[in-house]
Amino acid sequence: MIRIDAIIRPERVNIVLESMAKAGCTGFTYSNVTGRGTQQGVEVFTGRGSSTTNRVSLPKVMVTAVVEKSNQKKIIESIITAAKTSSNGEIGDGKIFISEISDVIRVRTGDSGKEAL
Amino acid sequence: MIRIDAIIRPERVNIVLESMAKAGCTGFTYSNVTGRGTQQGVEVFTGRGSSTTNRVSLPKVMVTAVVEKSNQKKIIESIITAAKTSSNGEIGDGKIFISEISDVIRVRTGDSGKEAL
Amino acid sequence: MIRIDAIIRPERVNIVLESMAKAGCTGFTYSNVTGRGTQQGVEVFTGRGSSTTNRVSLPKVMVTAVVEKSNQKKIIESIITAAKTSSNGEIGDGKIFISEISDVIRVRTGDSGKEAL
Amino acid sequence: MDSGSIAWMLICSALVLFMTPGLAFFYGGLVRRKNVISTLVYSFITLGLVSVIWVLWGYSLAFGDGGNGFIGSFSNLGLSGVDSTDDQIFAIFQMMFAIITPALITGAFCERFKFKTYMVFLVLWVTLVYAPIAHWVWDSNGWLFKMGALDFAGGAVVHINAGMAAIAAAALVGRRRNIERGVEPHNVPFVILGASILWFGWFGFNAGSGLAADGIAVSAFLVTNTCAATAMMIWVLLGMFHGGKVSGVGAATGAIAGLATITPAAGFIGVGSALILGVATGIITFYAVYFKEKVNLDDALDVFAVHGLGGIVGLFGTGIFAKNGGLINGSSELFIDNLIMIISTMAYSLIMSIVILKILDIIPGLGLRSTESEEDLGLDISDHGERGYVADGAD
Amino acid sequence: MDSGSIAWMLICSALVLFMTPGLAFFYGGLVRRKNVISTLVYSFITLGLVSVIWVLWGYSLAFGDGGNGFIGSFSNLGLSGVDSTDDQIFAIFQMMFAIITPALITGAFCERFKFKTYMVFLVLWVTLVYAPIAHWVWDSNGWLFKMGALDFAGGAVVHINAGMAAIAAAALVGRRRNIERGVEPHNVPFVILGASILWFGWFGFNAGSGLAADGIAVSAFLVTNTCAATAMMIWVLLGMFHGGKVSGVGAATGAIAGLATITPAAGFIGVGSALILGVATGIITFYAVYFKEKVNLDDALDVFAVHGLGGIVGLFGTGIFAKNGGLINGSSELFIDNLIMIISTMAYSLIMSIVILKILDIIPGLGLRSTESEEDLGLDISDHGERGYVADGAD
Amino acid sequence: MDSGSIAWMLICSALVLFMTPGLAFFYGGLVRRKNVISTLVYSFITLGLVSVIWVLWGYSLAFGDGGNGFIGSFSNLGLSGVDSTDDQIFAIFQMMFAIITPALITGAFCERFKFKTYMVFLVLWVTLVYAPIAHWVWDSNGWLFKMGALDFAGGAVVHINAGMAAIAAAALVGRRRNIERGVEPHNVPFVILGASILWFGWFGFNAGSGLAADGIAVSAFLVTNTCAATAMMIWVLLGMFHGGKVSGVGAATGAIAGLATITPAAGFIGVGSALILGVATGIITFYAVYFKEKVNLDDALDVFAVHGLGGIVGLFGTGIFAKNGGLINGSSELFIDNLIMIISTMAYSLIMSIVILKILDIIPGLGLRSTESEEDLGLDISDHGERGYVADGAD
Ligand SMILES: Nc1ncnc2c1ncn2[C@@H]1O[C@H](COP(=O)(O)OP(=O)(O)O)[C@@H](O)[C@H]1O
Ligand SMILES: Nc1ncnc2c1ncn2[C@@H]1O[C@H](COP(=O)(O)OP(=O)(O)O)[C@@H](O)[C@H]1O
Ligand SMILES: Nc1ncnc2c1ncn2[C@@H]1O[C@H](COP(=O)(O)OP(=O)(O)O)[C@@H](O)[C@H]1O
Repeated sequence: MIRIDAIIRPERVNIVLESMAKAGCTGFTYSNVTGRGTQQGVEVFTGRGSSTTNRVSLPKVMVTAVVEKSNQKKIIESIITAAKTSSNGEIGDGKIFISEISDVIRVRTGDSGKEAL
Repeated sequence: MIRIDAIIRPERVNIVLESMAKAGCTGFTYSNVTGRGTQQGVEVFTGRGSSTTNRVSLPKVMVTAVVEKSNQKKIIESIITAAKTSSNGEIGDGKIFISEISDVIRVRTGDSGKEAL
Repeated sequence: MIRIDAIIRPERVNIVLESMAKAGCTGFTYSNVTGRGTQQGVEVFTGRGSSTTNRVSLPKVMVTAVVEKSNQKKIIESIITAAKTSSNGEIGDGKIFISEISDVIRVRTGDSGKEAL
Repeated sequence: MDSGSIAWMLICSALVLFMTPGLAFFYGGLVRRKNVISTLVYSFITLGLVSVIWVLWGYSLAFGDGGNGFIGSFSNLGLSGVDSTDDQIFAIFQMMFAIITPALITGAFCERFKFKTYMVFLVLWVTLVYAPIAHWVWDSNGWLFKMGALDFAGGAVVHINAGMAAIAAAALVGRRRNIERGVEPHNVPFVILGASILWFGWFGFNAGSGLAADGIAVSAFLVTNTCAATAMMIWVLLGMFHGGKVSGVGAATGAIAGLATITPAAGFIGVGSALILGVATGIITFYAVYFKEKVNLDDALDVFAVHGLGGIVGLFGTGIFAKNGGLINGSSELFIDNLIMIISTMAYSLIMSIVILKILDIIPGLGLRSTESEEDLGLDISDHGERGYVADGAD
Repeated sequence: MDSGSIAWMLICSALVLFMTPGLAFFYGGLVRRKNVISTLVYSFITLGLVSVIWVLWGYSLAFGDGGNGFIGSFSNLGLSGVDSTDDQIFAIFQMMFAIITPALITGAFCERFKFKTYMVFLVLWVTLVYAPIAHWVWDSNGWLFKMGALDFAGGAVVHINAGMAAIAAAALVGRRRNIERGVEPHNVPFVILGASILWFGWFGFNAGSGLAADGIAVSAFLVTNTCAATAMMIWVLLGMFHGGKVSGVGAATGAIAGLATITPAAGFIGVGSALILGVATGIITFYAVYFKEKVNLDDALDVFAVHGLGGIVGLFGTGIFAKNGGLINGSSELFIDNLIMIISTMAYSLIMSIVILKILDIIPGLGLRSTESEEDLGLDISDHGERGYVADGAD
Repeated sequence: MDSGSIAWMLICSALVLFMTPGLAFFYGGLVRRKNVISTLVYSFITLGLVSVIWVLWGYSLAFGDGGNGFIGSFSNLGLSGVDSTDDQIFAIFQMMFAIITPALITGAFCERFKFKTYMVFLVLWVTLVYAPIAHWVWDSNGWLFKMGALDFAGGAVVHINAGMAAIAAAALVGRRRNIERGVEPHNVPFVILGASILWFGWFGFNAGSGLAADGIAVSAFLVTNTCAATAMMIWVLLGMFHGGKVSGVGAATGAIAGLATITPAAGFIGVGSALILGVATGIITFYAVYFKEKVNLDDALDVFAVHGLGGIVGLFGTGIFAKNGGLINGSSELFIDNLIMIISTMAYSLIMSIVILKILDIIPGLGLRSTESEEDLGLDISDHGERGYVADGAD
């Protein structure tokens, strides 16, 4: 089984999740993260007048889904399509990490492997 | 070494952590996540009167523990027992992902491998 | 490619991130987590007068970076140096988990592998 | 004015001033996390900007000596000549109304309206829309005042006025992006905090509008509370009927609707009439919000449905239930006068707001709408360079 | 009433109204995140529901013309006949007390009490418990009033009353699930905000209870602040003694205990006595909370320990320290009268609250306790369909 | 005092009390999340501790009968002899000023000052610094009072005093660790909430300082609002000029600077002068904060730049613009008197604060500064054993 960790823009989460579900992803988990990549953050005020601090990181959302290998390609594509801000993509649109998972267990039933997805 | 990621109900966290500690887990890390699986979320009001929005995801907690392979089974069982809401389990009780870890390092000492757990 | 998950003290985040960037890390993602290791948490009041509850876990930050294998050592060292509170290290300074990643994809361009880092 | 009334009018003025931050939190809690500062500051900045405008020329335009039926004068620019204690109290108390009215509008266009343009809008709108309408209704030379129309504490001047400008702004700035799935309020405690401060301050708003600590103030206080409470319970019951649950946001919204409604009537009607008005406005505003999705207008926080309709119901209510001159007294004059007031203020506010916004939209460097990426990123970062809450590790 | 007193009583009424949202935040911050809306709305909804009840029949039952020693009358239903300014002020000011008293109870059963049942409970409790006790103590026909018992601003009517109902409710609804490790307050700033609003509003509560802007109001104001401050510092010092640290929640709680304690005494005692009362109640309430785990009663936010005991200490304090008629004056009559007031209101409130709750528990479709899964999920989602804070990405 | 003025002075006292929690939130929002409780409780605890000190001996030292030019007396310890309504009102109103002044200082040393030492500091500072200065300026025997210096509501007593103590404390406690990248306010809504409560309460602070509900109160109210609004807009405009954005925190800070500035002048100047003062102080305080990094002093929340400078500008403004006796009247006496007041209070406050802090620093078991690990962990856990917000799963 494959674990997909996609780091995307917060404002695209709903769209990405819908797109993944359509592509056959039966479950996913996401959370707020902060990140830096090519996109180098924005300036923020420290609050008083105009003394600014350079925040090099930005709020992102990480979506994690464990999927069957056979589904992997379709689901990754569904993420890419939905996460892109414009047809050419913009800096900050995100990154996807793919790794192997040895097993999945469903707490409720104790099922493991594919059955548990 | 093995990495266990268990996604459980927020209200079971304390119980699960105690159960894991008893089963010999020496450390763990957890955080708030939001997720969807078979359990398809609940309806929430958008706030005004009764116009509702279907929130398909729910708050969950992800507990991550890196453990020795020899301990794996015992600890997973301790999670399953503690995370189940009823003896038959309920939809939404959670899911456990298991993967391989190449190495662990303790920052304080620089120890790596089993010693660092 | 290698995935590094470093769990560190919240107050060291800025220092660690700078140190990693200097060591050649081109991107990273971090988030708030709560954890327990050798450090066994602190006592907190339950709020009224002095009835206390033993919170065994503490706020930590998890920094995740996916790096090329060739960079791995340098970056891990940069984390260790920056995360240590004192030259001998203190309990609670953190832990680093290392695992293998099969692939990385950049959403914007669709690049994968090293190119995408 | 005796010391008791001075004490009362000053504390009422302070209470009305405090309503604007209350509104900031009411609105701020309802939006998404990434726009919380923006929404708060839309309201908060009116404390500064409108106070200055009011002192410099707003008061004079609205209530300056020697005005005609439509506008005040330039006689009291910089509050010159406003020296007697009574005049100063009136100028202060009225200032607080001029502050909160444009703040109300921001609920319609929040999460996407450019902040800089908003500041220019504030200047123009207070000058060209608020001051004239306040003059019509509350200045002794105002044509509606002379005609006999009655608006005790601002059903037309404040609520209808803000509600119509809200429609104009929501229409011209357009719908927010990506809100098909609905927008969940990001901080319900703030919504309740804001509504509570508003309720608290509204006693100053309504019970102060008689400009004395007397029996009218007491009666206005009582009916204000009664109508707010009744409308709140209607919202709760209808919400339970439709959704099976008790929405905290719904309860808060219902209360505000009740408060807006009683505003024009507070000095004129009895407690029984307040109960009736509360029921009526509860039903009307609830269903206006309930069915709002049918209309393709993204009045984000329902300014028209709550304040605009509230003001209308309240002014009709005044025409019907006023102890002197209401329909229940067998006289229809007041009812008709108030109908004229409703229509004229609706029309004027809507048209002038559209004109102002249209002009701002085409002025280079201004424009109404944030860019798509600013809106996506959130206006807090885009327009204010700040984040509402810093919770990530690297604080 | 002269204009100064009208101004004073109206602002005091507004202040007491504002205390209920203050309480909402004090309580709301103390519970777990998943129950924040539920806890806020328990209090917030009393603004609506009790206001309506009070206008319709509550005032009449408590203070209606022609009542006997135990209850008012039906003469003033819908506030009919309450037309004079003085009567209206009294009805308004008393309304605010009827609003906050049941809100106080909710601290005992929060995080598990069904919201719908709570709304029915509110109607019954205000009608059958609050109105009679208010009548006994504050109506000129009330038997405790006639006897000579003195409760300046509600030690018995408000605090003991709420404290005993809290015991009844905590016992009948049962302990919360999974709280063995203690419950950490989820938002300490809200606790401090709430306590601050309560303190601010309490000046209206106590200094308004003489119904005039006079020397008694001033003195009541001074002793109120003194007792609150003293009790707060006792809590802080005892907390440091036992825990080595300065709990913000403890400081806030101590202040509230001091405020509850001074309530019945505020109009009758001097500043020296207020210091003594502050020390006494600080120690008593602190240790009551400190040892509460010994009792198998989950009065979640210590309503009895803080308000019930506070009221009792304050009423004894009145009997001892009242400038006219206190034990220090060599007269024991007031002391005994107040003892009778304490016992009778404790008994009545406890018994009636149990009866009401027992009945609600067996009515089909109602019942006191949320299901286990509702409680685990949190009442915000279960009963209100809302989440307090939306912070996850997909906002 | 007539009932109108009693009503006014009591509500003003309540408003000033409410400012301290307002300050708590203003400051609390500006710090990092891990120090929110600590920062809130620095202010909150002054409500308790200073109230008690004031009643026991503070009032007597400041305003006790039979004092000399420099200090009051021991005649009114425990407020004995303070029995008339007028005296009690004065004692109450002045108490609220004694509460907020030391709370202001905490903005300088927050995020690193030991809480226990702070409590001892409070006792000493109110006794040895605040009470004497209040005596000099406001007691009829005080040497500055007698000389003719005018400080209407506390430019010297409150703002300069707090500002100088802030410098002393910031210098002696040293810079915070790891703040090279700047500190981002962790909760901007709290900053705006706090500023709003401060603004609201400041009407009591300034318009109450004439001790009557009269024309001076009205005029003080008007100029207070005008100066606050003007300074706020100057901050907003300068912020836009330098940063291109509208900082919500900047707007709030500007308003507070304007309020501090108008404080000493509020009873003496007209609305035109208030506009000028608002512009002047807006520019001065903005650039003081803007360039503060040039100074190696970690006055964390800019207490000196905002309050100290605000007070100084305001006192000069009084000397210039006072309707009676200001430079604009051709008389320089007041200007010189106020200059003497500025210098003497600056010197006394700075020196005495340094002495007190130095002593506390060397007393075993006390000391000013938290340990490095306490500071890193955050003072909420270290000093209070509490976490501001509990948001992790295991609630
Ligand atoms: N090497 C990496 N390791 C961990 N996270 C990364 C890495 N590179 C990027 N990220 C995450 O992905 C997010 C998006 O990166 P971005 O700058 O948009 O990438 P790009 O411009 O290359 O598409 C970053 O904010 C960060 O959270
Ligand atoms: N394939 C998956 N990938 C990632 N997370 C998942 C996946 N399936 C489930 N989860 C997580 O586990 C949580 C529990 O899932 P749940 O619906 O209770 O599973 P089940 O009913 O199969 O036991 C979900 O809310 C989600 O966070
Ligand atoms: N086995 C583990 N699995 C997951 N997380 C761990 C593990 N051990 C430690 N951690 C995380 O690392 C953090 C630091 O651990 P700490 O007690 O400082 O370790 P040590 O004292 O061994 O260096 C913990 O708070 C926890 O979040």
